[in-house]
Amino acid sequence: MNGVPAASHTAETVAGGAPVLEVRGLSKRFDMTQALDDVSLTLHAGEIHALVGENGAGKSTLIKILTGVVQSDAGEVRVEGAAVHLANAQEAQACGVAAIYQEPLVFPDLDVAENIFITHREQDLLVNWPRMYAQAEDILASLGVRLDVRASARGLTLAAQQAVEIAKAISLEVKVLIMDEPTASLSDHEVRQLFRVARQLRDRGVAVLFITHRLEEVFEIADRITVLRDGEHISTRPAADVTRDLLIRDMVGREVDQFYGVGTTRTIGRQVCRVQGLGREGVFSGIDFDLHEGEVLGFAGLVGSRRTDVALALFGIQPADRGRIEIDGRAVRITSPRAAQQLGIAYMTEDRRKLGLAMPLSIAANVTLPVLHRYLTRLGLIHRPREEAAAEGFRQRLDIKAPSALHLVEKLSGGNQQKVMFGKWLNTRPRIFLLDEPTRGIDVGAKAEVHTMVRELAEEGMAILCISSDLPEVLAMSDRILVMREGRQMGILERSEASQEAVMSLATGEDEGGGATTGARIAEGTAP
Amino acid sequence: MNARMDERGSRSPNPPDPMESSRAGPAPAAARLAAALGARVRSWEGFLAVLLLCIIAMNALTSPSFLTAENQVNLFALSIEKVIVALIMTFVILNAEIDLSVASMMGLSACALGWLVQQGVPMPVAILACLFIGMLGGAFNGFWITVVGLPSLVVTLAMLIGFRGLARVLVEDRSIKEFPAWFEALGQQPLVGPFPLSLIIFFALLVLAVVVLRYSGFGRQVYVIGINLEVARYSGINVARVKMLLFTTSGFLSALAGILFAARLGTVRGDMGLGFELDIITIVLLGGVSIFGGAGSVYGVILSILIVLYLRNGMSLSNITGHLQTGVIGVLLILSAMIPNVRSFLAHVVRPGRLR
Amino acid sequence: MRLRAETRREGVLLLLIVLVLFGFSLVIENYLSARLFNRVSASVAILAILAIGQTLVVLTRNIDLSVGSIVGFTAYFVGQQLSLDNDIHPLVAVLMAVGLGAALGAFNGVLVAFCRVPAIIVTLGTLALFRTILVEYSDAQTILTVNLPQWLIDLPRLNVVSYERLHLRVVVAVMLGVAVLFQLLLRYSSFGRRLYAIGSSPEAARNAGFPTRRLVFTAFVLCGALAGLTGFLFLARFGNITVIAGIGQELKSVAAVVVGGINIFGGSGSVLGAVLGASLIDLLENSLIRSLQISEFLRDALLGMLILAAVAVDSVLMRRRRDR
Amino acid sequence: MKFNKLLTLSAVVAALGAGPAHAEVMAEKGKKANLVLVPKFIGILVFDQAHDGAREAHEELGNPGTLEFIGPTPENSVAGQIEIVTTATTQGQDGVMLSNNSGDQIVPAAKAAREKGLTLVTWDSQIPSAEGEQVFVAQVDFDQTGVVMADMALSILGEEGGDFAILSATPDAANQNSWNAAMQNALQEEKYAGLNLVDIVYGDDQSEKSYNQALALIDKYPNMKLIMAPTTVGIVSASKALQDEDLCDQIKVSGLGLPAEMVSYTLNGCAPEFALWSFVDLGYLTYYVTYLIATGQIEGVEGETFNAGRMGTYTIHKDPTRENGLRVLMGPFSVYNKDNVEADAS
Repeated sequence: MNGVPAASHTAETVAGGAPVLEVRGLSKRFDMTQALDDVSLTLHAGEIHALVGENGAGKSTLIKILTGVVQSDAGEVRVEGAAVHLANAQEAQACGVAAIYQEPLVFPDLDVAENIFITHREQDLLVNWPRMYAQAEDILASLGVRLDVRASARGLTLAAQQAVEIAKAISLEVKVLIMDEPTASLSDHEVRQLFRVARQLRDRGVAVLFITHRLEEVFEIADRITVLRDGEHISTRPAADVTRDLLIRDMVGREVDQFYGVGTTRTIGRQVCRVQGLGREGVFSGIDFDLHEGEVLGFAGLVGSRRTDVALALFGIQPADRGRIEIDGRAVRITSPRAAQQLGIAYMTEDRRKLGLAMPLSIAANVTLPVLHRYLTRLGLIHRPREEAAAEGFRQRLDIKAPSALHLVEKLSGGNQQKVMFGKWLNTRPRIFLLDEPTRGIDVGAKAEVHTMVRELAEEGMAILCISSDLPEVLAMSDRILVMREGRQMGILERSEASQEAVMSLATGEDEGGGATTGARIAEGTAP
Repeated sequence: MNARMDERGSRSPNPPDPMESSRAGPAPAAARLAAALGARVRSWEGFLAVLLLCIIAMNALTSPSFLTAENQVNLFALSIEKVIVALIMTFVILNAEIDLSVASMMGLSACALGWLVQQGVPMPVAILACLFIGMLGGAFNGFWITVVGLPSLVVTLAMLIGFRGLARVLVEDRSIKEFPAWFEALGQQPLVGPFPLSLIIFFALLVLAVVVLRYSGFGRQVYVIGINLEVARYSGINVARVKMLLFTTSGFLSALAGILFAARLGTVRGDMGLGFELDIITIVLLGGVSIFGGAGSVYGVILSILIVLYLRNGMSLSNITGHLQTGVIGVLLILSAMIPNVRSFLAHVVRPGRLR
Repeated sequence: MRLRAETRREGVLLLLIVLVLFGFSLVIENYLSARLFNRVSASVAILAILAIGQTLVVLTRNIDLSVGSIVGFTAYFVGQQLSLDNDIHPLVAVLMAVGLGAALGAFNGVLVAFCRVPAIIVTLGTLALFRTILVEYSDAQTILTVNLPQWLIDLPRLNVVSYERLHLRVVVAVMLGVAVLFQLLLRYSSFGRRLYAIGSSPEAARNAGFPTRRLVFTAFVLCGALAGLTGFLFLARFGNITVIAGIGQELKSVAAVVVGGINIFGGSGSVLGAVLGASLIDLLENSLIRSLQISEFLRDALLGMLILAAVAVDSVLMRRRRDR
Repeated sequence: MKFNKLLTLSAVVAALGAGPAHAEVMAEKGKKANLVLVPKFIGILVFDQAHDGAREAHEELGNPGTLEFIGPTPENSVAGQIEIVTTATTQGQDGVMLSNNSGDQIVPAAKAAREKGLTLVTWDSQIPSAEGEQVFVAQVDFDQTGVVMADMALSILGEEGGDFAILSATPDAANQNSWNAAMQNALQEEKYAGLNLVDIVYGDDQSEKSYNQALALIDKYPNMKLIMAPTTVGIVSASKALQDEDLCDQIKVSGLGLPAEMVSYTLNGCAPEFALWSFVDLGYLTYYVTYLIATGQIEGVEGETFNAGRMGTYTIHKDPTRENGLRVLMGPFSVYNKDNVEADAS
């Protein structure tokens, strides 16, 4: 991280062996957008090549072309020196190119072993189940992953699903493995394991193309680093030649000196919420905390620590079956989202697409959705002008980049969709705002905006509970941090005593915070 | 912050982000205008409207009696029960559910009416009782779907058999026609101008359906649930209540249609409305309502109702009946669902070359 | 011992069938007799084959509502050919039925898989279309048993194995053969496993580069072929085929599949489940019409409730097990 | 026909028809009337036979108008018939010949047609209340059908009688329901005391359903000796079921059937005796009646006598089986057994 600024922009010949994959002059246009503009890239056998860039830089398009999902307008792809035409996913696979994603696409009804082997084209006509199970066990064991190969993939954690996908790639004997933000949802321990696997693959001679937003990871794992910006190739350098500042400058095209807001001066007000012994059979138990006006309470923990489940209990989606919730000193039972809303509680989900927004509807329709009754006339009809005015207000206040409040949400970028979600819940005028991964999947610039917004809301006196897997983010934003492990509350750290090490030691249950040094990421499994 | 495509979202097969196009510079104004106009004409409703005009023109040319007021009223009256139920079916399918039991409920309500009248129950009481039976039956469906969590296809398939069975239990092999004269007159005589009561009820319900679906909060909730049930749930919408209300209303309107059917025919039998459910669903799907919920409009369904009725009427007037009619409607259903796909397929083939 | 979800579900169905058998044996005299087995098993066989075909399609997150019309069409067409020429070889007749069914299934398959029209729309359309073609083609003539070759007339009475008065009819043997074949196909062939995969996650299937369209198309062709085979057995069993033969079979086959625990949204279920589902439904129906206490008119009302109850019991039991 | 055991009912009819005497009307040929022949539904052989008869009369009478044969689909029979009658009214057809499958549900449409001046004649199956219908061309006397069915049962089962069941069409079929009722009436008589009707079940005129119902009857009533099926679909299905089960020795089938469809079962003893009338003749006679009324040659009132070509002279009488109806009674009933079935099968 403290390497010297690199001079070379074209370090093509440094790492690894022979070039496995060469991309030359690749261009792709979607309607009016030049998604890729004359991009070239070379991957060598046995290297880990990081691909970085902000959202919209063209990383996704490049991956899609390499995996045969879309076809380029111009340029060529060569695998082991031979030009190939990747017309579909199957051909890409045949060429030895495979990809794993942040949210792996597994077949939930099939078991683990089948998920590993089902894509094999050259699979025998008949399935030899015992042999398949044995092989699956072998591969997973070689990855150091313990999974029941006979269990159905439904309900596997994201990390486990990724392990399945990696095992699939290994079983296919890929030459090029693309990892698209694989760490975004993983706990630190799992990230470590993933890195170990990635290096293992590299040592076997696989070229790994590693995409991530986490710069710390780039420096830890990558042999070479390529930066894309606005669909153009900016630089490719050996990792040793790159500094953090240089990388950021390449990515954003400007100097960015800080990500997180510094300590604030807001005052903590009276207590609005108090939770005692909260629990849900078989999910979590013994949660105790209080929450004050103007306070940000961070929720930290590893995969399976059940933080989201606590939020869902407070929001009435999966009501708690034991313990006590007091709002303004009054004991309440929260059995539905509607009841939660009436108590002034809002919950912003981590999964915009599946749980958060009605994508084919307008910004206005989404913003008014939870409190539609406020926009109805006496006859139960929607008062359009009032609805639009409200949405327009949020559009301006939150700086949502859309021509109007009637713009469809599905046509917005991720960061703007995130803002629409903010608007949707702010519109309920919550006093207690539960945020679940408010910055997941949005780029650096949007992140900073979200942080500012959270700070401002707290300053206005809102009580905020923020679940985040971005440890520096939690540390920077929170007044106190509640750490969970396996459905139990491990402790609450005051701002003064909170550090990455302290949080990690609680979250992992170890005395010393294992790998908490380089911006450990800790994450939540999906809600069951 | 710059408005850029979310990398996560972009993995879905959605069309490229238009926000990116604004980044890439404004499109020529003329091109945009043309695109907007094209979208209007090429929309589902536009397509159906053109189709409808063709059918009307053809009917008018081939059959002199087609345009008579009498025929126009008749062609509605002959299928009025189906189109009334098609209105509520639109809501149900928009909500990503289905109700296969509607026709059996029509039969049950009509038979219950006959049975009650035969037992000496006064007509108004009998009518109210039948409407209540409809709500009860709908709520029964709703219970299994919302509380027990069974798929609506399964529940209403079972009740398609069950309600029909109950109707049979009530009338067995008899046919009951002891209705008061005013009731039959209501079903058979014009009430206002040339329009019988059933048509007036249909128009009223039509207006109500348009208003509710397009302009009311409830309609918004129906759409949102159809688009994404989880989003609706996480937004605090009482999904179970909306679904319950829809199925109850579906039962209620089916019962109403059954009563109107009884009034129109003056006689009830156990087989009333047998097989109507498929006709009703065909109308709704032809209207462009997505079988997966969340997309479609009442306007499309209105056009589709007109298309089906006019097509059937035109063919009847040309002495083409029976299976050929059903077959033509079937082909139309498939073709209409295919055309948008063929178009996008062609666009897909043509576009890269044109835009390069 | 840990059982697969499918196995557990099949166990539940078997239990329900035993319960039904027990219940009716209390009500109906001579219920658990060889005679009844012979009759009901032959009736179940026909529905079961249709349900197996439906299963293939439902597994891929599709549905085929046109099977009733395919059954009628093939029964009529093959019946007509056999009436015209009694010397057609039995094997040719069967192949004719299967081939015609497959062709009609292919029509559905092309529209669903390659033209991307939702299956429910396509098959709702072809349900009407195939029937229309049949009526136009048949000119309202009826196929008569008397004109059929003798081997076909004897076929329903032919036994493969007999134990005292317990007979295993050819129809039942054919059904069992088809069931075993497709159970193996679905369990052990990569084609079968990919049908599950497509239904389980179409997005993942696309991503994995499966020839999704071809697989869905094949599922429809096989479903049509099995409906064609059903049509042939229909012809053999009922002999007199009018143009309305097979009406209503589509809903019965869907009911059998649903009761058999095949997820209507694809991805899970088994052939054995479909066979058990068909058995349960047909057994209920056959038992109800044999019960002296239950009037002719009460039967359907009860059947509807019993189907609902079967699905509900299954769903509740399965949920409880999953929670554990 | 000459081989048939004829049950000519003219004596009965003559006794009933006590109206004022009219001179016999001879049909004047070549008058124009557009007529529509409506079967219960498409796809049943007997209706096509009726169509053949109507066509024969159409050509014979030299009607320059049209004869359309339009039927609904079986699954949509009621609504379809109503639609066809309504459309015929709109089209301004001159007459409709209806084999009514809609019971009294057709009445509003039929009345509307009559108001517009259409001639409405029913055949094969009547409008029960007779409202909207001018004349019903009855194939046979419906009360007599019950007696014929009872007689056949008696002749098959013998003096000692036994249990039997009826396998009918749909529970809504008006003519089958009339016949079943008539048969139950006839059974009151002393000579049928041995016959014991145990059940009425419905096969919905579907082969598969009728077949299963027949099998169920066998299991349900171990002492049953006979299945009486007053429907052409039901009778062949029941016969096939019994034959498949090798039970033809113990249980017999009878009812109404087509000789062509029944010949093998009659010869092998499964269905020793059954009855039917000629649907070709029925179509022919119906056409004559409708043509005469539609062209104003007769009015369609009680007591009118007319000549119906090759079939001879008929008179319009009050229908004794209904309160308000008029009918033309065709007859005769043909009862088939192994002696005469082959001759009519071809």
